[in-house]
Amino acid sequence: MVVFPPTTPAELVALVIRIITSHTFITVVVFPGFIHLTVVVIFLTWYERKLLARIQLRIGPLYAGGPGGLFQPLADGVKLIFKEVMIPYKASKPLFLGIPVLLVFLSALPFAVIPFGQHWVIANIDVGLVFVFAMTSLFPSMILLFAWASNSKYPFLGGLRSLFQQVAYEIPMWISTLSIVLLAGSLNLVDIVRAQQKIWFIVPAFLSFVVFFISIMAELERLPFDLPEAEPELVAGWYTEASGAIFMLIFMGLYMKLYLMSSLVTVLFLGGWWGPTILPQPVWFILKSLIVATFIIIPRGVYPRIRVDMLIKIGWTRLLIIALANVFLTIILIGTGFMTAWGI
Amino acid sequence: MALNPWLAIIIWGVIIIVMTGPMLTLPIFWSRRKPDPFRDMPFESGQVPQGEARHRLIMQYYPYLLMFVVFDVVGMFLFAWGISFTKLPLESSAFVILFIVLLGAPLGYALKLALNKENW
Amino acid sequence: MVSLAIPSDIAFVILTVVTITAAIMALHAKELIYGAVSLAVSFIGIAGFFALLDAPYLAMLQIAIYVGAIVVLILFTIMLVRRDQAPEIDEQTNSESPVGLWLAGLLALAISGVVALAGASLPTGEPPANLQVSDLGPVLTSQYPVPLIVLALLLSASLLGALVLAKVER
Amino acid sequence: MVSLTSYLIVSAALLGIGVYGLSVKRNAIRILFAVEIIVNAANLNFAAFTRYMNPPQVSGQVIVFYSIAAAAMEAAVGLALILVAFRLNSTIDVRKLNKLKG
Repeated sequence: MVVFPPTTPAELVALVIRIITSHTFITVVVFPGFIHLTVVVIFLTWYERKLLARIQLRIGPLYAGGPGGLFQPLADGVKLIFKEVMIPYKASKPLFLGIPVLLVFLSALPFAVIPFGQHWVIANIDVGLVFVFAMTSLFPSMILLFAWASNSKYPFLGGLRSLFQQVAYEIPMWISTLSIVLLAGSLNLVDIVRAQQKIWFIVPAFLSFVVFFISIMAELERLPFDLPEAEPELVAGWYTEASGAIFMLIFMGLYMKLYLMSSLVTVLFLGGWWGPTILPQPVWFILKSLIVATFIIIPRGVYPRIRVDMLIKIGWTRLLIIALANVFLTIILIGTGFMTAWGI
Repeated sequence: MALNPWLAIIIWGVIIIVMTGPMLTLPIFWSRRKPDPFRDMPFESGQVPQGEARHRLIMQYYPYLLMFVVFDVVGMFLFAWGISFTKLPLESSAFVILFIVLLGAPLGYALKLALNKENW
Repeated sequence: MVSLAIPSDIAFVILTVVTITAAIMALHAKELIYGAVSLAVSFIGIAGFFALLDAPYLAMLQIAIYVGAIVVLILFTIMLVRRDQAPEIDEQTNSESPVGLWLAGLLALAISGVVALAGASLPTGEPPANLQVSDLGPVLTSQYPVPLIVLALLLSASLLGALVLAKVER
Repeated sequence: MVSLTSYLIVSAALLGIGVYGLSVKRNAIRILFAVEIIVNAANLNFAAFTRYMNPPQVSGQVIVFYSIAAAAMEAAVGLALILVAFRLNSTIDVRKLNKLKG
């Protein structure tokens, strides 16, 4: 029997056991919460290094750092934590120190609504998709503020580029998911995955998948859209002045956002946790997300980057129009009863 | 046990802050802080920075920012309609479709204005 | 059994403190940028109130539109109108007229008084919530379709108006 | 249990802060902040009243939708006006924007 507040040691132990074995505690702390997220982020940094080394035949990363280079991320972490936190002259201290933590916070918080399995979700809320979009829509202002706070020229230029780029691709991203919402009739991510039991939404909404994928490439500032951190022009873009722990937090935030976006693709288009039952549901989900992440990483080894005005022009004139046209297409498909044949 | 999902989100948020906060505060605590004008200089490849850092703004992309605000609103309205699209009769969606179509013309004109570089 | 229902009173008190402090800070912060950041915090507080009032979609709308779009626009404009190195001389208030403070205080007091007086006739108990996010669509399309069209006109007019205003005259 | 009255009082306080900013501040952007705070106070009232109706309804939420959209447009046009004023007069102090004064 669990009593609150506990009076005897036995009751305290019972209470602690009750809390630790509760569904909320397990989902928040172990899976899909903190421990899972940390492991995946560390894995992704290792994975990206290895993958790019294979693509570009870089010799170093193939050998450095213990068995398979697995110790390299740990060594990086230790190095960055023990480095000095440098704050540039005349920088705005509260913003410069606060925003890296907020970046991690904002990219980790939406994982609360991502369903990794039928019951493996922290919070099953009705507005899940809009929650994710509301959180990711805060990134441009964070980046602009961080760039402004560092009081340096390169970060400021990079921050402005980043602002315009993310702003240009956010709208196509939202509008392209509208056809998914039309098909599933819900904003709840669990319901959206459930609706894909018979057929993945990538089939009826292929056009919106293309738009969404291109948009998240731009949102994540991945090549060929990595203008905000174009190394030859802007040193390291908006986080040029970030050093030590600040850099580590920003890095973590960016990789978390990469994982967030790939799991969002999995939820919306690739059928989430559905798969043959030989493997448990979360395994399918993580597998699909990592494959999507691979496809987001690969262009970094292959493509050059494009010019900033071209980039913004593509976002507004091509992607937005395609996304809007796709909404009409979906309306026609649903209106003519084409979808009911597929059991959606 | 049915826990309010919003409470779960708050717990998750607190956990994130509790776990990531020390990653920043501890290094600040143990790192050496002696004011050093050369080390704290903004990075400009070794050059001494000149002038104000925060004032090169590109006006060229301002129209896109305005378009973003407008289409943010449009997107949110469309989502509110999209959830119940399949439960509504098709006729009642006519107004929403008219809403999208009506916004096509200003979008085109705004793009024309924005793409003409002489305007900015 | 441990009661884990959301303690909405605590949330309400925290949100009130955050929202009102941030709103005051938005008007009083020395740097305009910090003012804009506090304004954003105040908006997030209002979003929290919406979430407490069983309007989660509204809360998300508030964050996405106000904090995600309007605050970005405000920040960008602040950075555009900053003078090079000059201190912000525009930051003084109308020192000769503390009337504003009295006026505002009086207004808030008057409204609070009216609310307190009318308190008896206001609904007291919280009726059980059965609102769904999917209820919004029917109301939007069947009850308020004409405002939707007017909104489209408003959006287009203000987009074009702002663009034509902001572009350089030649 | 939070009562309707407490929401109304918070909203009144926000309105007071907004009116104070509107009447005292001279920087055009601060005045815009004050207007936004007032709009938010009104939105809070709508959401509170519609929640405490018996039975609760969503029509008040829809009105807040429109209100937020109108506030967004007001901010966009207002900021464009501030930009133009800054370009013409190189100040955004509303006291000094007095060219129309005879």
